[in-house]
Amino acid sequence: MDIELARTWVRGIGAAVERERERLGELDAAVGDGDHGTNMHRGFDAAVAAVAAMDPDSVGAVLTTTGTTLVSKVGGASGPLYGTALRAAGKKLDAERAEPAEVGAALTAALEEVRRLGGAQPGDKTMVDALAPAVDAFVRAADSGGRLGAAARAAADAAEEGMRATEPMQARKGRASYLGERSIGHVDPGAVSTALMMRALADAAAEC
Amino acid sequence: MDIELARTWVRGIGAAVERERERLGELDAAVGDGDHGTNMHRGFDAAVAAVAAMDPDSVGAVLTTTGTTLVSKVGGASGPLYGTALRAAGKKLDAERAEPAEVGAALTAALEEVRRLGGAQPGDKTMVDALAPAVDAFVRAADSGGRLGAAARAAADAAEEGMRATEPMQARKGRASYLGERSIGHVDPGAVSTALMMRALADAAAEC
Amino acid sequence: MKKFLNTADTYLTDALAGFAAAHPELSVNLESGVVTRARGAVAGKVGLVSGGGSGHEPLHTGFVGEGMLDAACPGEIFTSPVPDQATEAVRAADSGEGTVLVVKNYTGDVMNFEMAAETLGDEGLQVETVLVDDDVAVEDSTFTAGRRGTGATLLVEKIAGGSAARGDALAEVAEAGRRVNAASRSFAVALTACTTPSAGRPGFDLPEDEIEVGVGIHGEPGRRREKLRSAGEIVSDMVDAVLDDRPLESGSEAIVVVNGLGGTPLSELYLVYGEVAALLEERGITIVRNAVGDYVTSLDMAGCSITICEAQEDFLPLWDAPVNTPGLRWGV
Amino acid sequence: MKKFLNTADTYLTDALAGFAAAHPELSVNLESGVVTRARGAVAGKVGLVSGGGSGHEPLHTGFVGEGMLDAACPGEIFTSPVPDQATEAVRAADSGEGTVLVVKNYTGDVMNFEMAAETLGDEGLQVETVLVDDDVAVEDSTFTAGRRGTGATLLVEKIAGGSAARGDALAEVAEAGRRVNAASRSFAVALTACTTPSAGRPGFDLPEDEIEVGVGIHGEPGRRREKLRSAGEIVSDMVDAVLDDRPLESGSEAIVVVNGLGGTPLSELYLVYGEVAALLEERGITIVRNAVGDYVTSLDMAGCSITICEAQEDFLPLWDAPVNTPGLRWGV
Ligand SMILES: Nc1ncnc2c1ncn2[C@@H]1O[C@H](COP(=O)(O)OP(=O)(O)O)[C@@H](O)[C@H]1O
Ligand SMILES: Nc1ncnc2c1ncn2[C@@H]1O[C@H](COP(=O)(O)OP(=O)(O)O)[C@@H](O)[C@H]1O
Ligand SMILES: [Mg+2]
Ligand SMILES: [Mg+2]
Ligand SMILES: [Mg+2]
Ligand SMILES: [Mg+2]
Repeated sequence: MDIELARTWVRGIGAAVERERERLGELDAAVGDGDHGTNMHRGFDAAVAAVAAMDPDSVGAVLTTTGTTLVSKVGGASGPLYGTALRAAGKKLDAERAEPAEVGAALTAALEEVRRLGGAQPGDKTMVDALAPAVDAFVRAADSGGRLGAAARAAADAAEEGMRATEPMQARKGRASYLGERSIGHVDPGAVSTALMMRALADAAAEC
Repeated sequence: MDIELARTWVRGIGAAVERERERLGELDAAVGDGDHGTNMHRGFDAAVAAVAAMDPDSVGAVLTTTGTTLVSKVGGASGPLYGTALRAAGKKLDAERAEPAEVGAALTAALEEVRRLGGAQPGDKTMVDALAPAVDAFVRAADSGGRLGAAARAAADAAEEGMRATEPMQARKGRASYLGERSIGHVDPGAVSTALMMRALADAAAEC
Repeated sequence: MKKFLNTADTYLTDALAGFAAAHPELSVNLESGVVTRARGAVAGKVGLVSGGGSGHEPLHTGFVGEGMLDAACPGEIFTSPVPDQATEAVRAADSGEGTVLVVKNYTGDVMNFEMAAETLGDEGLQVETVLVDDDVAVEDSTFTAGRRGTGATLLVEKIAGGSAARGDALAEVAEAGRRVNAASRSFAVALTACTTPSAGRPGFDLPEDEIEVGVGIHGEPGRRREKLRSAGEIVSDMVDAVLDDRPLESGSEAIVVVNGLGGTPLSELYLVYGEVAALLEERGITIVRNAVGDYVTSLDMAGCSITICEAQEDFLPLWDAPVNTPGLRWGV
Repeated sequence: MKKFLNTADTYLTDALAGFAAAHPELSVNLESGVVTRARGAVAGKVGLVSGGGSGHEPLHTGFVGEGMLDAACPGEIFTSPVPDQATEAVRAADSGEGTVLVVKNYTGDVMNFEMAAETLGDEGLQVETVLVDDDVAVEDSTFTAGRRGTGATLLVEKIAGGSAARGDALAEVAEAGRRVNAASRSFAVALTACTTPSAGRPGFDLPEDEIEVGVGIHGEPGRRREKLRSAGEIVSDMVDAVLDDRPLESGSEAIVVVNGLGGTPLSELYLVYGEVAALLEERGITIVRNAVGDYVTSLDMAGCSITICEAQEDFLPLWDAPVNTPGLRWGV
């Protein structure tokens, strides 16, 4: 992963969030307060602008700036979670290029940060249910010598599968947990946005 | 008209208002505030009870009690108008029986009271548009020697015709006047209740 | 109909019972509905009484207390009180100095209060009536029942209340009320119809993209129906309607009330106020006091009214004077 | 969507601009949304700051002023503020005596305020957080994010505000707030869903004869859906839910808040209060103070919450202490 690819990733997330803004809102309305679409949109709008305006000296700088922008623009649960996760990932990548294994380590750091901050376990029906299998798939692919594109594709596939798996779950974290059993039967909006983010990475890295 | 017939009339209005309560409310909702049905119902419920409980020594006493009850129970525009009108009519009938011409004079006094208090002219789209032709028809029938039943029937017919004639009018008095041209095309609720009252008299006096 | 109620018939008494329970500083006659200050008439002070149909809460019951009304007589929902209620309220408010009766200009209210005033006059009580007719949606002509009394009632009751509280004589209190009314104009729009408990359904059907313009506070339809537009456009028309009827010169000072009709949240009212403030600033009018909130409502109607009152010199100290009522409270 | 607004995107800033125009005694940063007292931090006084998503007006911005908050940081609608807003608010409120941060227990709020508190700690400011979690519709277990913060926030902010105003130290102010929270429980029902400007339509569909029971203040569905019943039955269930979670013995004293969610008129709230008062009387509980009105709303949602707070000895003087804010005002 080089700096330009990192930028492309962020732009790709921005475009995906723009496209899926309404759906994310509707998913959140079903089990939460309906703002996940506008939250992500506000955050990535600003992040895309910030990343376009900066002159980064490392891959990590792109992710750190993205994370910091999310923290200062999003609010809600997803803002600090995605924001600090991306900052944690960015800290791991302080060179102009990163090998797949390094990106895997960065994603692992991001996942750890989400789990530390939010305290969610897999199965709690949160973004963790998409992110954990995605990171796992990425690291496995990279460890077995896979290229960035292949690892990212595996991660995106796993994220989407994990996202779909949240549907039958009963939420135990975040707003959806207030609904108790009524949260069953809905896909978690944060898991969907995580899947969008991983798919954007796969798309950005498709040629790598 | 004797005391019993006066009582029957009031009971008849009570029954008619009970039956038409909802329609009076809907008519009033179209051009006013929707309370004419509950207003009339509250008033005549109490009036029927008051008249049943009293031991009147004159026809007029029945009407005066009805009027006083309306004044103290109805509120709104219709309460004072109908209430003082019936009190004015009652004052004219201080015997145990009243001839048709005397009843006609009493109705004339009622109409005058409504017009004095409310200031409405015929054509203003109010109860006056039903009451004025009704009183007119009653007096004419009585003056030409008609019996009570026939005079009351003529009055009821005229009231209903007058009531229907309010539909194309633009209101110039009461709440409906706030609607300006939008009041056109609706029958005036007070004209409807006046027609009910006159029809109740015709029914009570059918055998006379 | 979706309301917190037991039965439509008991709605009013149940609500009044709750009001009584919440406000032990007031005395509530659950039979007649008349609300007075628990300590009764204030010796040496002119009484101030108001009333009208229910469904406009906090008006009028919520404005009984120090610095404002001595008594209120609420009628049935959207139905003016009967004369007996008004006489009871005035008798309770009268300390011998006479009483000012604030009456909103509706045919029913005027007639019922007039009958009460006659009775009270016969009893030897002095009563002065202040008629509130601020709503410019209704033309004040022989073709109508005259302008309706709406949002300005808050200003009349507060400022006349201040006048009475500081010891002004009967004629002065009435004059203060009348001058506030003369200085005030209002205009309202509705986004939805309201539902009376007895009707059980909205008074009119309003499509998702239409509003009623020039409504009163009794759930009646307005002067016309329009497409829903931006707040800026709607408010601009409302302010124009108010100021066309009673122009204010550049350099004047105004008290502005942005009043919710019951179903509109505070954030929207502030948004409306922001538009009003910008428009008045453009015209060189300074808003010296404002009130933004639900004061003169129409049950659950979504919508708002805008009242602009020219802030004549003596109004401000009376507006600012201490008031301690369920619906308005400051300075004490 | 039927609202007074210009565009969904500008709703919040337009409403805040109107709020700023209406309240010159407050200082409003239209960029960040942070609201402070115009005269800044009060020397020698512990600061009190609160914040959270917007859409709950008057909470929190409407509670800034003498006797209550020093600053508020509203986020986007139903979205907790970002850490930068919270740090700005605390810096403005801090006079050197430390600041108490009132945070409603939501995952997002807790995380964002925690990040702010870390930053402020790094700057050497003393910050104590009071977490409000009064809503018994949510079980406080590892299977949920814990009870939500709702109606009790009014009580916490007023009583902690009173404590700060009389000169209590940081730990005492925080302790007062925590004790109020511990003594309070709430429960809410919705008759209708609310509509956020960005969604443009109600968050859920609710048939004419159904209500959502156990809702929060963010437009989310409740714990269950039920048939609409009489107010007496609904309120009885609500009071049971509250008192089952934190029983009050016969002979205890309580502060009760009947809080409208934004679209319910005052008369219904009083009706609900009447039912609550009767039920508590049956249980031998005396209501020593009450507040009936819109305090912690959910945009235009029709519905209400009931909060019962055990009136521990020292709460009353702090509740009664003077307060002068847009949303609550007495004694000054
Ligand atoms: N404790 C948590 N751990 C991990 N993810 C969480 C947690 N709480 C919430 N989330 C995620 O955040 C998403 C909601 O984000 P968003 O709607 O933007 O914030 P909010 O819930 O504050 O409105 C949920 O769908 C879920 O995936
Ligand atoms: N000035 C008036 N003169 C005669 N009748 C009137 C006048 N104003 C109103 N009315 C009658 O009263 C009726 C409305 O009565 P009601 O609905 O009970 O009272 P309100 O208008 O106060 O709600 C109208 O339909 C009309 O017939
Ligand atoms: Mg959300
Ligand atoms: Mg009517
Ligand atoms: Mg009426
Ligand atoms: Mg949110």
